[in-house]
Amino acid sequence: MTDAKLRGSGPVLDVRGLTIALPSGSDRREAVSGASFSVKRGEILCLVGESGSGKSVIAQAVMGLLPDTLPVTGGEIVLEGENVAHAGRERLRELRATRMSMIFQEPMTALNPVMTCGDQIDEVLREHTQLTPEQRRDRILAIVREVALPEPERIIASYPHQLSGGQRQRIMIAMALVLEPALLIADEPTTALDVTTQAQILTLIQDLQQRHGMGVLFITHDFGVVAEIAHRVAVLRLGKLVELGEKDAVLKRPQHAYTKMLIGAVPSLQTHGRAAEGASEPVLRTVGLCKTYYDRGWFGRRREVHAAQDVSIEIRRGQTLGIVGESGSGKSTVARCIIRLIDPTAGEILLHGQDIARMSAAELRPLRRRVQIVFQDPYRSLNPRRTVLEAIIEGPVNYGVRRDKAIERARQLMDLVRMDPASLNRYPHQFSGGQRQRICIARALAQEPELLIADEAVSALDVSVQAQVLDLLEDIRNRLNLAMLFITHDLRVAAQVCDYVAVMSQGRIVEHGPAGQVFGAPRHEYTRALFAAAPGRDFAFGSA
Amino acid sequence: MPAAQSKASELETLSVEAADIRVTESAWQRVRKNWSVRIGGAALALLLLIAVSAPWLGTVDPTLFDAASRDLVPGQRGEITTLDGEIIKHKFWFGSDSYGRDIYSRVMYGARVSLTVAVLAALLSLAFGIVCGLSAGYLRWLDGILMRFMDGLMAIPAILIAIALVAMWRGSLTTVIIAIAIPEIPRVTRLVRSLVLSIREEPYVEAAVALGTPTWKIMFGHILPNTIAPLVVQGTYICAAAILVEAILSFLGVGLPPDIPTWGNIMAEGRPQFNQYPHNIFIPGVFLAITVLAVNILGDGLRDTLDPKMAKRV
Amino acid sequence: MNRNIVVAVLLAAAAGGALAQGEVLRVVPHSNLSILDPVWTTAYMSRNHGYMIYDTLFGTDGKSQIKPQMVESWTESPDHRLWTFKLRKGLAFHDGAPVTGEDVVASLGRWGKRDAMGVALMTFVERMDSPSPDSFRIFLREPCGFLLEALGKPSSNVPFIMPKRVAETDAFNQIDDYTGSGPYVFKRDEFKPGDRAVYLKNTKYKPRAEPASGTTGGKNVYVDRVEWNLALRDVQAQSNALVKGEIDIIESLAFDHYESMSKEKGVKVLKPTLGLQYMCRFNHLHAPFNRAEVRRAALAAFDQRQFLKAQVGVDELYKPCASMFTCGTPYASDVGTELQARSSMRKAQDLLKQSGYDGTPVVLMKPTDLQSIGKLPDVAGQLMRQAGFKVDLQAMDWQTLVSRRAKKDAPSAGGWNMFCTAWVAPDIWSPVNNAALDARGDKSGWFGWPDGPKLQELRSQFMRETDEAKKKKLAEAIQTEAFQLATHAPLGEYVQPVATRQNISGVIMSGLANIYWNVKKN
Amino acid sequence: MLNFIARRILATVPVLAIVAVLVFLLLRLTPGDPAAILAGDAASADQIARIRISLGLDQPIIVQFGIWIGHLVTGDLGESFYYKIQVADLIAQRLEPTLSLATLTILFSVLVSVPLGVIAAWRFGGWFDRALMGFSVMGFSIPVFVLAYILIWIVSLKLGWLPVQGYKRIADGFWPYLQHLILPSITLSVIFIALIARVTRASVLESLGEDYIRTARAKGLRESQVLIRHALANAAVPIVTVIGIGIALLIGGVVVTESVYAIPGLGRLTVDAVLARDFPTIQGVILFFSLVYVGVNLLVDLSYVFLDPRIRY
Repeated sequence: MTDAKLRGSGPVLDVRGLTIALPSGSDRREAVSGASFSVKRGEILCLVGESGSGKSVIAQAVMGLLPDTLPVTGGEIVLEGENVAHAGRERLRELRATRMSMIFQEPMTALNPVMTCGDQIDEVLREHTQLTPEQRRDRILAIVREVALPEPERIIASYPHQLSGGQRQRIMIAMALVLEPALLIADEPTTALDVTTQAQILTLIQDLQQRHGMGVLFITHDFGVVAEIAHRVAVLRLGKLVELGEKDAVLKRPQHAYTKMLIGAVPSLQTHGRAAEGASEPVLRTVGLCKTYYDRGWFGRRREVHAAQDVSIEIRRGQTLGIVGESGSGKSTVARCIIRLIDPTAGEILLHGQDIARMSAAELRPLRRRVQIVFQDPYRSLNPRRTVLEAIIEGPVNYGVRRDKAIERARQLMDLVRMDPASLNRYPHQFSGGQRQRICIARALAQEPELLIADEAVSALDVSVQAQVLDLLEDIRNRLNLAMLFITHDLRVAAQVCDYVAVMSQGRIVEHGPAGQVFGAPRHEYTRALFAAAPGRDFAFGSA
Repeated sequence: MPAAQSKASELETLSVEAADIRVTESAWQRVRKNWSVRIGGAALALLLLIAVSAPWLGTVDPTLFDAASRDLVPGQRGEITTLDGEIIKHKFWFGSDSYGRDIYSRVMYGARVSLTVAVLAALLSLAFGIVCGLSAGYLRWLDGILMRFMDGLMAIPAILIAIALVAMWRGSLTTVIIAIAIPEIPRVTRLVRSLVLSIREEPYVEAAVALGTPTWKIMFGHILPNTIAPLVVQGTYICAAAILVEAILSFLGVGLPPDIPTWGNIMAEGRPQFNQYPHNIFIPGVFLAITVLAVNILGDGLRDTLDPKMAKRV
Repeated sequence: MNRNIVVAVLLAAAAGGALAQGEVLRVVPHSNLSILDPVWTTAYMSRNHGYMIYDTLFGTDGKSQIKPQMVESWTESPDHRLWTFKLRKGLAFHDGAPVTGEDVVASLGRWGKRDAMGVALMTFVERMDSPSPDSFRIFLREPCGFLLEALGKPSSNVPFIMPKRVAETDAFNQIDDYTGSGPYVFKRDEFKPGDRAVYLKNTKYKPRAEPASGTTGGKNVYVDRVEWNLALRDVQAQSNALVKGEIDIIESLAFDHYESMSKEKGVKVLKPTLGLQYMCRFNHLHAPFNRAEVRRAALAAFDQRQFLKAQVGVDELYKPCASMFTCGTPYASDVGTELQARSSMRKAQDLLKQSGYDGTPVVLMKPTDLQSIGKLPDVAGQLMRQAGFKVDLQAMDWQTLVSRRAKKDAPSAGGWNMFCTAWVAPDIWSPVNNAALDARGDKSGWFGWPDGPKLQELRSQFMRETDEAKKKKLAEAIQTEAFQLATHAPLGEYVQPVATRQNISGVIMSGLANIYWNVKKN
Repeated sequence: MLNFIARRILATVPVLAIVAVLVFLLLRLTPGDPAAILAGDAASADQIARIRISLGLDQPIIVQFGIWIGHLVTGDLGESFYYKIQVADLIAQRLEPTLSLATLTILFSVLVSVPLGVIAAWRFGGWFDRALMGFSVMGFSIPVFVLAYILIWIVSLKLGWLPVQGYKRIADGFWPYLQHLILPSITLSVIFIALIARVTRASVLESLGEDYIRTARAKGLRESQVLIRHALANAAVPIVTVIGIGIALLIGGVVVTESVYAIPGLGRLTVDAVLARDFPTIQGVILFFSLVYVGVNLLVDLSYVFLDPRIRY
């Protein structure tokens, strides 16, 4: 009785002064300190923050899924009038999926790989309802249709790995919403998806939220997504809520310095329009570059995968060429062919006019130093057993530079990448992700390359750190007059750093030209679709 | 330029990342703090001490026998005739076997053999395994042949190879160690190979390729050092297995010559009289179990601290 | 109706089961049975198997006397060169065919190619024939002093009588037809090597009237079935199984268990009358044992009591005996045995010094898997070290030892200097069959290859001698010469105890061979 | 799928060929003369030489190998030097005890260890987990034969519940059959329970850390459902793998266990054959064991398809 009454009014979720402790020995005492916010019926509240801000901890606290090592030490979590912060296991179990549901970042891992999608939805119904198998099946098919999945019959008989990323996330949403909960918690639900899929999922969430009138707690680090979907925004920094307000207010007129910094760091989709045709000879040119993988079977037919087809690009000194594409488009394959980590199947790679595509390892060796690369994952790019110094001088020493000279150069490079040369004798694990990425840049620069490849070099970094590294890369390119090949899936990043842009899809370059031209007036259908999907494209960040 | 510089510094002051610098303990610090490592290590150190100082622990020549002192129970007094014909009085702390040899002395000296066999077998199989594994993992043309050979070797049950080898070539210390090491080689090879294959895909190895580092330097400078942790752990498990296999071989009568004091031999010698004189099997059995236990505990501790990913490989 | 048939079948099955139960004697033999041809191999297990299914012409009784078995009567020509034997009536093979003189001639012929004593006998034999189905004759070139001993030989290789068709198998191939005329029938389909061998009572067997003694007398069978458990080889498990009544007889009780089993309720321990002899054998081909002085020094060091106490340990199971022929048998004496009978370390040390021993290490082979003789080399090694020898004690399993001792190479090249073994009495109790006394240099039939023309001459005389008193004298001379030559070192005697359940009686404890007729299970 | 099976079966051929060559060389390059063993204690050198010829041991090794391989491809394992019967028959005779022992052991181990491992993973770090891990390390550390003696002494001799030794064929009645197998199986199981429980715990622990477990809990499922349908189902592949690997270990354990309990199985046959230098039998048995090992691992590989729909061949 009272339940029903309570449900009728008030916010779906009201978090008051929530404090969650961290285990002793952590870098701070509390994961979340006194956070207060509420989610109203029919509202999307975006919880924004960088990694380590505690935003996922809050989401899990609401669901009651926190491990024992992270206890709620203060405050209340009021779900439809009921304080669930210290509710018993059984009560929480009853509430989950019925009154509150959650979807996660990585739909591949969030779904049980050895169960069909239908069974996984069915589990929710079996656990929380007394429906007959037929009724359950009808409900499943209905919800699968509602999340706009094609061929529901086939889909529910499929295993997660047989579906695409977007379809899997739709299954997750179907599973979360099958019992029509009042609150949906979406923890970075689109971060792992390609930009076009992301746009579809965001639209779907908005649709469903309006149709069912749920409250949505949407957790993200991406201000583009915030701009796209939020009604209100809460900004978290190191476990503290620093700003809370209407979307437009927060994004356009941020009050807190941290919010300002974050929004200021979001790259703009506006190109800087620096692309002037250089007269210089290209440092590197590829002509009809192809990479095909063969799946060899004993009896079966050969399967061919064309990772890259007929890719022709050129890069000149002082210029940045961006290759933009979604995952699996072949952009990294091109980068790895150019640096000859893999051997191209066909085509030419001309380094100052000299074809290196088919050179032997020995012939290649003297040329290697001219092209260097920075990888995506800062945690795996450095040998954990070698000091930073050893990492940086490895290249020069390989080419006969005297050790003391190389050390001297390493110190200068540390300066160049804005790090303390005194930390040269430390090991990689003693540095943060952004710092490691700087070290990787220094290591590449130690070879005095003519071409620097950045393969998703800032994708794994938080937005503020990303801005710093992008800034550094640009600075270095200008100072050293480098040619740069910038591989990214992020249109904003591409817009900010690239002079020229090549858009790749399914192994082919579909559009190629000066950045201003490609961004300003995309000609190819795919490019247009890509830009249309970019979240928050119409929103001018920090414009105020 | 100054604008960019100032923007960057502003970013840095506000960035959360400044707080994100995790001063992680080094692997060695974690190892030293681990209780499994401490307990296992301490027990092993004690056994090592026993092995080294066996002659000064109130022992007599473990091969000396005197029919007059057969089958004594622990604590009983008896006599032993030395090679010079001298008769000495001796207290048999752990009793005597059916030859009249002092089990206490044999157990103490036996620690030497068990530990020697364990360590040498582990080192031998690791050495061969590393060479084969690195070769197979890095030289693709060799991989097929070498791994088929290893598959073949692996398909033969380890204990059968060991029994056959020792029985055929006579049980000397060398034969026993080789016989125990050989069946372990394919396992180490596989481990090293899989580590090499995964490590060579690591970006830092690819970066080294891009830096023009020669293949051999990559193998020994980048790949090998990163295989050490799992190999150390694997090594401890080989040690434990080696001690047990040595005992089993002795027990089946195809191990080291029975006059050599090994725990397995003492137990094999006591086997016919288990009902009457169970101490002949229990005492060396307890020493054996404690040693293997210590090695295993140490291995588990090392695994947890050095190579957490290995926990699932067991 | 169907139901009736089912019931009938069930009843039949039940009856069959009950029948198969019968009186079963469950025996744990001393070793594994692998070869089923007792003429082809000298292995004692094959010999025991032979006694189960075959009969013999003569046997050796409990007092080591030769007695007729299949033979009814025999005559000897005055010049001792023609022997005529008449077979008992009613002898029949398991397949029902009567045993004829033809079968005997063929069987002796095959045996004469394999057995050492048989080979020796055949050097005397001119020919053999069978004038009538129930008789056979042996024609000799010259008189032979051990014809009956050979035919009544109780231990390996025993001249078992097989059907002619089987005996015609090449002596160097194994037979594969196990038809005999003995008291048991081999159940071939139940033979699982390494698991069990099964023998059924031969219901058609006609035992002699005399009481059973040694390998002679009435072979009366009182059980329906004998099962040899070949899988149970752990001695502790054997004793446990006997105590729990899971088996009836342990053929070879470990010395270590003698006392505890003697005290066990429900179990009794039996001692045979005749013992086995331990010996250490020198390799006469290589230094240091290529010189008699060195060998004699070792002999002097070998105090038999030390060996016996260490190896057997139970006082009532062993006794020293310096004779080369088992003590208590006709040719045993203490003539010429002083060197060993009064062994002393002092004398050994002196002898070794005089011999000019140069410190060449003695490669002493030790078997690791034979409990019954495993400790002898340890004792030998310790005594020789005390005497001043350098000893290289090398442990190996018995099979390796057996193949290595056949090698005439130098010890450094895979040969050897010394090993120890044990012999059952009947295999060594006469100068003819004692293989260790064969002294024809590297042509000797047994390993060690002593070269003693004088000894050889004496043995040759012994073989031709038919007078018992003269034979005894010759045996004494042979023994004296053998000690002079130091062919090998006898280390004393022991008896191998047998353990049975209390309800087992009638086990023949002659010490000649393990035989299972006359046994009752109550 | 069929393609995969065919390919895998073909791939076992080189492995078995390598085993064949290895085993043959291992044996023929060793000291020890089967002829001398066969001839018995009192045989003369001449007799031994003749036996050697009759066994074909006087031929050059390469010829012997050729003959053996020639027979092998026709499925003929040759005749035992020692027992003079076909090695294939010998193996067939000894198969039942070993197979029974191994099956019962695996069955018992899996039934006991998997639930233990799951519970330990679920209560990670708790007393049950610690106790199980303690037991597991102990299980790895106690020599099989010591355990066997203790069990015989307590269960059979002191309590008198079970026979001390021996084996009864299943044809002799199921209860006697089982009665004789219980103790050996328990002896042998200890190390397996330790091994499988460890792996189960580790892999369930790993899958408990996966996102889909969080999803399952977020769905409001009961812990038992989460553990079995989600955690264990996803941990099945490593568990089945370790059972496959365990087969190799089992063969080693069988040799010892059969010795102690006087079970006439393949393990005993191997030891006896090695001691008797019965080359054809050793070759046959090792080849047979290798075949079993390879076959079991093939089955394990195939089972992945059913355990994990992501795996397709």
